[in-house]
Amino acid sequence: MVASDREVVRGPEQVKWIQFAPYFAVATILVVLPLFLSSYTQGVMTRFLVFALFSAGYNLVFGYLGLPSLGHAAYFGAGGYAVAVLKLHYGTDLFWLGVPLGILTATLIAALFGLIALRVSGLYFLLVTFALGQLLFSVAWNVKWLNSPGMQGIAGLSFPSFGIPGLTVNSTSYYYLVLLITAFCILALHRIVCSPFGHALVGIREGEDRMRALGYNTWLYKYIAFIISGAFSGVAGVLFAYYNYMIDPNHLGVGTSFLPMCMAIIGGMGTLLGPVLGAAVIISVELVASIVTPDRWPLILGGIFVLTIMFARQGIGVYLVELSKRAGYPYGSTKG
Amino acid sequence: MKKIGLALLVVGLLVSLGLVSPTQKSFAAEPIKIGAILNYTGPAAMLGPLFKNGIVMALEEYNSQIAGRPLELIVEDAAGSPNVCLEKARKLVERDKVKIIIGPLMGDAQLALGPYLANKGVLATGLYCAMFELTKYQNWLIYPTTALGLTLPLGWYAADKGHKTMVMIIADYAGGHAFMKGVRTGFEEKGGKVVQEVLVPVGTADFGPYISNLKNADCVAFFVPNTGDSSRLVTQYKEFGVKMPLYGTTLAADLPEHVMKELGDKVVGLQGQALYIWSLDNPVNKKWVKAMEKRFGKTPGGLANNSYCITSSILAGLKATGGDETFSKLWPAVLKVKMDTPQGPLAYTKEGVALANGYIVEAKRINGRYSWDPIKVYPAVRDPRLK
Amino acid sequence: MENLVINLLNGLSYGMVLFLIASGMSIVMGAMNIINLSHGVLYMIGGYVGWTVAVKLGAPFALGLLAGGLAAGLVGLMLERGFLRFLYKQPNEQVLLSFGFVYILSNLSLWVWGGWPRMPFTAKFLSGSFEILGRAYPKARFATIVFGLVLAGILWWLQDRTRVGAMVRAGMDNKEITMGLGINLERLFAIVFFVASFIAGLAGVIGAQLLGVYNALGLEILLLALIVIIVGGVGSIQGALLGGILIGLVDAFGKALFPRFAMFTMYFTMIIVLLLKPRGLFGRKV
Amino acid sequence: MEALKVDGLSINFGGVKAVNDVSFSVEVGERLAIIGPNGAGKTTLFNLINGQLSPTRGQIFFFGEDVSDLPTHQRAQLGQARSFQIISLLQNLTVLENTLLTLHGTKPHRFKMFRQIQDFRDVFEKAVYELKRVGLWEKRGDLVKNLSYGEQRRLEIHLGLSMEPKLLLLDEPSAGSTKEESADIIGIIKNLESDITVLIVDHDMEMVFELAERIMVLHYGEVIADGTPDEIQIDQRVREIYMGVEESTDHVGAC
Repeated sequence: MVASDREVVRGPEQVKWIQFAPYFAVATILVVLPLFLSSYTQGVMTRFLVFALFSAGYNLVFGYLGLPSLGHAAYFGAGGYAVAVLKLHYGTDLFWLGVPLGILTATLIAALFGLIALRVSGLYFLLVTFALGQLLFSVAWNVKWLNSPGMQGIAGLSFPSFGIPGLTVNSTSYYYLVLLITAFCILALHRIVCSPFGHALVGIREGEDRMRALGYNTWLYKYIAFIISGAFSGVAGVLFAYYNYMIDPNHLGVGTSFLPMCMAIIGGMGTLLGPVLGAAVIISVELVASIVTPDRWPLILGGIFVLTIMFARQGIGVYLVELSKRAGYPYGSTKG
Repeated sequence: MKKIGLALLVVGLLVSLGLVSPTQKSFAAEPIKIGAILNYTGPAAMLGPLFKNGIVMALEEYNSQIAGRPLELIVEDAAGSPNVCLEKARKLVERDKVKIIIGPLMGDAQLALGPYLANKGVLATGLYCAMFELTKYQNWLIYPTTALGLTLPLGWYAADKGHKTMVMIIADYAGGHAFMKGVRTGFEEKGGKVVQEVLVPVGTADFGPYISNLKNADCVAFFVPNTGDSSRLVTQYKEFGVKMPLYGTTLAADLPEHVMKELGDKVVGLQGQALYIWSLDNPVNKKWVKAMEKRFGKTPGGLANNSYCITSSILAGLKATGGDETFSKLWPAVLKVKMDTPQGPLAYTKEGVALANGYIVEAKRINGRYSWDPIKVYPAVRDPRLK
Repeated sequence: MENLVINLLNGLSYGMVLFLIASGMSIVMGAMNIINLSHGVLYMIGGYVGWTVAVKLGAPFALGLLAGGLAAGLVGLMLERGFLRFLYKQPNEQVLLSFGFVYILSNLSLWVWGGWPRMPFTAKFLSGSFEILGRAYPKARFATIVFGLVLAGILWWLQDRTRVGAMVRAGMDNKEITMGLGINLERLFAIVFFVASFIAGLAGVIGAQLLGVYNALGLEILLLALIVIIVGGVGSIQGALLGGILIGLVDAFGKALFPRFAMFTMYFTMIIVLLLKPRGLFGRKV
Repeated sequence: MEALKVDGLSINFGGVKAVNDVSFSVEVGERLAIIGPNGAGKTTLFNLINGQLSPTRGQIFFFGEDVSDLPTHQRAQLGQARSFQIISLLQNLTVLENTLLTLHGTKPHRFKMFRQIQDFRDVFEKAVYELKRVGLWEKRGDLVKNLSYGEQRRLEIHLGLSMEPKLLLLDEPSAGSTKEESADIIGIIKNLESDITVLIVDHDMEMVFELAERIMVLHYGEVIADGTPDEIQIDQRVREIYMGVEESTDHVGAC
């Protein structure tokens, strides 16, 4: 369906270094550019990275496994809530505490919800995951312990502390921290996708019966992938809560679940970097549209969705790769 | 066709890059930037333009400049979510370098912004009263008074009418609780007793089940936000033929005259609290209503008045500092402002809470025109928690 | 006792609105495998157009009903012919595209009708209330129950007794066979989509008797429709009816008995059904 | 030794007995063909042996072990391989990827997450070997859906073999193939090592009689004859059934 995951298997042929040029260019921009930007714009880029990570992790289930989850905000929000509850009830924003706790919370919830959701597939999977996410949303809404006094959600969060005297985190350093973690996670996802495990996921997407007959315990594969994806969503949620200064029930609900799905489709699902590109598109369009026209921005965002689907159906990423191929550049083509 | 699609996408991306890059500094006098977070989409989408009219009016009275520095208004969409409001506030503070933010409307959004804006030393305001909890940050202008102070008179009024027991319908969010706590405090001060509190979610489509299950009492008081919830509640209340008298909060703002017209005779006789009505009989108001009608082509309501008064008091403070919007200078200057607004006399306490008049109004139909008529005034209402 | 009856009626009337909005969406999902997230917005457009005709222009309520249905039907038809028909069997793309239209259509109707909500409206002879067990009950709510049951009957008849219905049922079971029988699937799908959108528009006007119309309604009602579909199962009129009534009753009794947890009760019911029957009460394999 | 023993196997679909009280056993290395008219329950029987369906009644023993309750993938681990009636290769993946997935399926390291799939050299080299043997090495990068039907069929059977199964279930291996392709497939199966047990379902009688050492005839889910090809050929009931339905079999072909 989509280029890179299937073409990764290219055997022992030589890899041309020129193929990596675009990646180096993007990496350089991500590292150098923020130094020249205002703290707000650094914040926007932090937001972009967080959602790129969220979406890339989500895509393991959505693009690779082919299961349309509409409830991944549950794990994203759970990570965020772990950080927020630590701050609200225990007064600590220690990074070394928040991150493991957030990932653990997200993973456990994914492990529980996966058992329920994986009893069905296709359209029903979408509906069931939606239902589970909304359940968590209503719990966060109704349970007093999960809300700052007088409001829905938890406010007053801040950048994490590291427990090292003299080290305070500001928007610049937090950006680089998030960049580091996101890059690490995406590399990890890359390893997973290229491994026998990752290929098995694609195999299950394409033909679950056959994979079973080949000796794969397909349910277990789906379950593990679901949990891994939930864990990555949790990481993104933790990073988001520190950046966003607050977390509210909507971060567990369908509105937030919808974002990584949009990003993956727009960028190109079933590819590793598609969701990252999709995150860049959506975050920047949302931002610009609401600045340019505070009351008509939904028209622009909706228009982008429609245009993408009608003209670049496989996602902008895949579309660009194919255009560059047609133009004769080697970029993007990983075929040996 | 494909090329068009791609071209549009690429243009979109380029535009976004262009806008994200830092704004250019001009060599003329630095403008004084004022941020406003108003509702343009979401459940309260109709309110954004009304608030904006009031702000624009206040700015234009100063010819959009103070001490040679132009006044620049930057409007953001609150989209009805605390999280979005916080995002927009960060954009205003960190990108646009705004030192003054007007809005947001909803109490929970204000609480979400509280810690951040306090930390950044920004002069903040609510749009339609604000939460008392914000006074601890010492940077919030709260006009006309706190949420609790606003509805206090309604409690007094209900007790004065001889009601002994009351049922309350409360929108289940920060603002809703604060408003109804005001009614309760006033009512209990004068010996009344609240026998039931019904919490309803914001945006409840069907109040029928709640209304059918109200306990018996002498009267019912409610707060639900926005025109939509309020009008549905009033309509459905009448439909179910409940006999207990109904008192509303923030009425004139939530059910302006054109909405009353649509509600028809269902609304006539409804009494409740309001903070401003265009027909208030004072010279400042008469002049202001004329000016607003001339400028925007329609009679202003409580929302436009509210944003107008807040903005005017800030601008008066700015004038006093000679156009210096630094928080440490502007804050004390604004607190010293005393002025006559269309709503009545305005003065701030040292916590930044205004002491304005509270009005009780009744819906009337005179010569086919529906309107809110003030039937009682409680001057300079004070939140009992203030020192 | 009176309370029980009143709550029951409240649940039923709200449930009927939920049934109407969910039934069209569910049939489109089942028969065409299309997820149309803009279904809720079609409901809202129906309500607004109905209001314009019945209240603003002062025409009879029945005309408003028809106009609302037609307007939503035509917008729906445009969506299907112009966009969704290129996306058969691509559920993810359908999700994104139809959500794009949620943004676009909501914002456009904000432009046309403004942000002020429209009050509940109904036919003249249905306004006011009558007495049940000594309690007043609005006539319009009772009318909603009747409307819902009548439409349920018609839909049932359409599905079980007509040629189009038979083709739809055949299409749900086996697409290849349907095509092999020489049925023009393109036309069939366009008809089904139009009918579903038409019902959404009708639902918008019928629901406006209780709820009025406002801009956020498109998304709110979509979430409710999804809940009903999850409970009732995809692609079945019976499921949508039962799901709608169940959720309507849970909502009414939940608000009456545990008002603090109004939102939670609905989602909780949904999860319980899912745990017992992962495909909903009347679900079939899709 | 018995490779497969089926004992009193039955399954109902909504009241219809698709397979009814079937019992038989297959020796190691035996080649058994199962024939019967359409709807006789052949594919259902395969699904039961393979674990895609679970029986209403009865037991299945694989090399003496009761596998009746094992899921499909565990039976594959024990050494069952199956080619499907409708080609089940992963159409949107490449030939090489299909091969690698097949070879990794029964390996213990298939859950490994942090090593690239082509870094498992032994598996990779086996894939290269298998592809060269089946003559599709040049097309390793092509999507399976772009191969010809015959190529797909050949690849599927070959991949089944590359799992080094003890029992091979071939569901209509000749369906949709030309004469030459069928001959090709017959060649492959004939060349199998003699300790591999093979069950074939096919409508191509030429192929069945060429390959099978023993033939079992199913009719309405029941075994009505079981014997050598010569015995089956003269069996009166089999002749009756087949004369009656022969025409339609030709038309429907693969179904």
